[in-house]
Amino acid sequence: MDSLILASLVLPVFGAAGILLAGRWPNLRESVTIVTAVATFACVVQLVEPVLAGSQPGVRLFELFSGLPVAFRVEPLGMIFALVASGLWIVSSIYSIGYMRGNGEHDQTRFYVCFALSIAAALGIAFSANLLTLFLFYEILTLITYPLVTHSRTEKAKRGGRVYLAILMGTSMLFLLPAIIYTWHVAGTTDFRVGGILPATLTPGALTALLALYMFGIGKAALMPFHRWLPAAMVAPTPVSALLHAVAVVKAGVFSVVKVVAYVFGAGVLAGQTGWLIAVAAFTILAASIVALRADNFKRRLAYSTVSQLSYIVLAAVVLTPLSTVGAALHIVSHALGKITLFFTAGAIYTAAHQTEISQFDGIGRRMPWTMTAFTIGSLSIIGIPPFVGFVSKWYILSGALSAGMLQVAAVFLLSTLLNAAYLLPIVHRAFFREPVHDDHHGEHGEAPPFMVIAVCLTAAGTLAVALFPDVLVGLAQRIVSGGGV
Amino acid sequence: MLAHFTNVITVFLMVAGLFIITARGNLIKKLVGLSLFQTSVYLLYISPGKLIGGTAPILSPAFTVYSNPLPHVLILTAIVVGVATLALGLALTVRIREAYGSIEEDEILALDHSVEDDEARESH
Amino acid sequence: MALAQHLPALQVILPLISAPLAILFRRAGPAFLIVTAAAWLSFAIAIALFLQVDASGLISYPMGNWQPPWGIEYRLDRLNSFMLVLVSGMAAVVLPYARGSIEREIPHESHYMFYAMLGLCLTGLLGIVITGDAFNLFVFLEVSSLSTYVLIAMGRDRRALTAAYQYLIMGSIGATFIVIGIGFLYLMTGTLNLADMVPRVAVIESSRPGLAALAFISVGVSLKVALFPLHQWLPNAYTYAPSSVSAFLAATATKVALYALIRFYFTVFGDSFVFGKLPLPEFMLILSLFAMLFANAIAIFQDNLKRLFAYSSVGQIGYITLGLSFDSVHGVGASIMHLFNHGVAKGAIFLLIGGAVARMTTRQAAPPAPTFERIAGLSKAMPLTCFGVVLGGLSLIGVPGTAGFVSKWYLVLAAMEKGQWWLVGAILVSSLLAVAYVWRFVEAAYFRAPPAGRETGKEAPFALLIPGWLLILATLWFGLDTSFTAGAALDAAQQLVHSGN
Amino acid sequence: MRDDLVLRVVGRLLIPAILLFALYVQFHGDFGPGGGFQAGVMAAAGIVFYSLIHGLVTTRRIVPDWAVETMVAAGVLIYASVGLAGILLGGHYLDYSVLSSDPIHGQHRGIFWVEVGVAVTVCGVMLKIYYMFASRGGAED
Repeated sequence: MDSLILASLVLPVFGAAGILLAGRWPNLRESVTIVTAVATFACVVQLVEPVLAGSQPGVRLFELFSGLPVAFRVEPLGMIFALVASGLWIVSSIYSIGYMRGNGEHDQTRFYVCFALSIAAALGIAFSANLLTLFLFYEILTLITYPLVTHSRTEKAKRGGRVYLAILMGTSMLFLLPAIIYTWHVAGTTDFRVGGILPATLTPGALTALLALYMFGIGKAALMPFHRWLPAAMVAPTPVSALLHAVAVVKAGVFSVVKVVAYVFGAGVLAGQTGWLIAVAAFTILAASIVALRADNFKRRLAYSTVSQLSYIVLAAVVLTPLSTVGAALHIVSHALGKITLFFTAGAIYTAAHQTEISQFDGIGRRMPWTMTAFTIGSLSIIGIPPFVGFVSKWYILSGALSAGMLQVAAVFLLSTLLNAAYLLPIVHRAFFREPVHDDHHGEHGEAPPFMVIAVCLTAAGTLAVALFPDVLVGLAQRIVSGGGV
Repeated sequence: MLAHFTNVITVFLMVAGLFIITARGNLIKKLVGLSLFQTSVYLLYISPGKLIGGTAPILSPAFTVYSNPLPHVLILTAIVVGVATLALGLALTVRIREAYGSIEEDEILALDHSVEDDEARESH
Repeated sequence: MALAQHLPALQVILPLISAPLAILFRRAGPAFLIVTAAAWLSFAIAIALFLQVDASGLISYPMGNWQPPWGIEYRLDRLNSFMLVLVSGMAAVVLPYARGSIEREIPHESHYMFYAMLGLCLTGLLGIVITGDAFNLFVFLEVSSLSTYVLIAMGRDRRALTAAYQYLIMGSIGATFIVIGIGFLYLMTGTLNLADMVPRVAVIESSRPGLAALAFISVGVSLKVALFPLHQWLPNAYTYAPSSVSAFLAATATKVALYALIRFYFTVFGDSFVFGKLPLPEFMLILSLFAMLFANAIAIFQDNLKRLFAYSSVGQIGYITLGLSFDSVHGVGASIMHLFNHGVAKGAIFLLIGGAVARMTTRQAAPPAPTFERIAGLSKAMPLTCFGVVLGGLSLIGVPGTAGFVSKWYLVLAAMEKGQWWLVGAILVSSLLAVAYVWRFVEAAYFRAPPAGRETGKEAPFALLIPGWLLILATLWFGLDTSFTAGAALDAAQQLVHSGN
Repeated sequence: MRDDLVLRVVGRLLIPAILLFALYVQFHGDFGPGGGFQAGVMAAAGIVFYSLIHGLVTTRRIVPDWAVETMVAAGVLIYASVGLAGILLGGHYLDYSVLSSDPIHGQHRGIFWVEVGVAVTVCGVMLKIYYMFASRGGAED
């Protein structure tokens, strides 16, 4: 069991080394990527069964500070995150091949290396057994994705990279690190434990301050006003935006939020303390949706949509009912599947038609039927329409909010669902029901490269499949609240 | 009385030395100041070691009062260090003179600044 | 074995002998071999001594069999055995590097002198650390300083001469202040043995000469430490010295001076007096904050990389003195750790930059200053060098997984123990300043196009790359396995801090 | 350099005396004021005097640069080896008592050699400094 945990962390690193060595032969290099991705996923999957059964395999490495080791422990929430990250890595590797070759990108070896290492870091976050380990991989993830964000090396990429790094590093250093050290100082441990680790002696004021440090310190969760890095990161190649800025990085953020709320504070300590946080998250949901509504750049709209959706998870986590926690965990999956589909579409359109603005998408659905159908399915899932997975997670979150009697939260969810529809469905309408504009610049184009289409269809199918067979995920999510045998 | 007298001298030398180092732009004069400053320390050590009426610390039944030899030994070392510092400082001054054609601090700084300006211009 | 008991003496004597031997041979090759062998041996000895102290505690070695407190005593505890490893280890890494790097920086006929001076400098630094005698400390300080002035003056740029001169004046004033302070202590206590002084100083420390001694020593050592605002000599010295000298000094010289500061404050005067009864902690805290914030901010705006990282050193020294001013086990431990961690990281950065400069140097002209213009787009030509500098920079920032993080963690923890949240903020803000200057390098090396006319496509010579990377790997290693650094530093702090908080 | 008869004659007379006195100071160091430090300076002064009369070039032929540097190094080495001899003979570093079967005699022997080392080094350093400055700025003729 220990070896499986370590293997899933180390495999991507070895994969990265292999990619580096195979850099001169693109076909070999991409094979290495995919083989590594599949092998990593296989390792992760094998951990599911024991975790479902209630055990939490763990492994301790070296002690960084006395009594404070770098350690891993697989608990249900981390299991879900790891499954999502490593599973979607396979798909997005396939997609990357199409995208990178289709656009003739430079420095592809570096791209694949950093990609593999990012996954390793994400898995490290997923399996971390204490705050220190989480912080370690959190920072590594920030740094290792920086070369990906700035892949194009243009002035624009440099500026985007600056914002990306300034906000992520700034928040994590100024807020998250002192929060962790303070936790260690008052609690004497940073382990994640069900029910929290903070001593009861902490004053409400200190508790609120600490919660604020954590919530804003985890900049990857993109709570306003620290969300600007996410749109800035959109200068990256689309596979990066898709996997990292819809799945791995942002989910690492909200995952950390959920973990901190559930395992550092614990529902009991926080009860009645989270009103302001609910307000901030609700504001983020609505404000980001409205910004998304006004964005014409496709990736920018998706980015703001992501900001909004991330706050769903934060909001669900701080509602502090068992149902909403399950919902938060499930929403990590459902948003990942939905949003990666949308981003894949963006990349496919960019590769095939070289279009980036939504106003240019008139009639594009007729030329790229597969892609745009997938887009429609993804949109419906994000909006939360059955039978797609978005519906399942929203259902849990709503029931949780209602069971806690938080009507205003429920109202925010409903309102934002309408906003989701308002910024996603017009694109569908534009793509399928408007006459294509013929311009001489780009000429005729057809579907995107096959690798990309396959990937898009896979994730779109995923939104349906997970909704129809949710047992494993729901089982894992329910393990979170039922205690998972700690 | 004697102790007071030497203390006054010590402090005077110390302050004078430091003043010269800071107030003079000529590199040689700065070294002179540094030497003065160091000399004051020799006095500081030596004068308390001297006992009036004391003799050299060579054991002999005829004498009971000896001066403390240790400060002398220490200061001998300090003098060596001072000489080495001075020699090195002078050697540096000679080479600065060869490289810059001046031993005035402000002129050297001006030369350096013009070089830095050139470098900046070159690179833009 | 009988030799084992003489290790403290050999620690200093081997480099001391190597220097004149290097001069006797008057040729670069043998001089290099002799001094390098001495440095490696002394590194081995340092490790042996560290383990010995670890196992059995204090070691005392009477020089010439004159028993302390009458004779000179070499005295090893946790703190200085740890420092010995740093100093001799850096020498062991820098020397092989120097062979490749001074080729282009120093005329061939002075190479043997360079090695001799480096050996002498090492002798002085090791001597300061190991000796238990106040005056002996001064003598070793001057041995290391004088050889340092010569080493700096060997830089090819003529500004190296003025930098060396400036350092000579400031350094001599500092050393003289120290010797005045030691003189007062000697006059008041009648002893020069540091350990013997402790109980006697306790009696007189509140008297006027006692306070004067403390003041003189504080100012003098602060000059050598380059504590803000007494740091003026440092940027020039580091910028214009030969690369290997910059690296060695950055890693060891100021660190050894800091060791002397710790020794005087915590051992001789005692922290409960220095930090408990005098307003010194406030004073030190303010200066440290100025160093951390101002010097780091100045660093951001430097055009020359070596100067940038020199200012960064001034800022990082601020961290160390800040930790001392806390006067708690975690604070002082963080300082001692940071001495080591910063020394290794900064040494690595200077070595790697030196490698890049060497590659850009032609045999005829003086080495070009590593300005941002010149290193633009360097990552294409020298990926390993650039990546190494970035990793070293991450340690300066204090990113987890690097050694810098460990010391920052303890420093923040110490600030929290004091309940000083604004200090926590200041520490973290200053590490963000470090992000800014490290990222200036990243953007220049990775984003900008190489300047026209620079030859591209060649990594720095391996002989220069390997020592730098060795230290980078050490930085990463000590970022994950802290049993050596944190263990020794906290132990030492435990021995030093008495004030019971 | 002008050839000055008076100077040359006085020099011929004085220089041997200076060097001899240096040796006296050196070896009498145990019993009275004196020792290696003073002896070294005196010996160097004698050579400097010679060069003032006969010119730097001639002096450098008699006492070349490499010899000066060797003196500097050799003196330190002598000192260090006395110390090491202490270790090899079973004492501590710089422990003179073990240098001979009789501790007092050993002390004598140790001090003697250390003083020799000091004298050689000091003489070397003095000459080195002198050469360094005298040969600069076209003074060489």
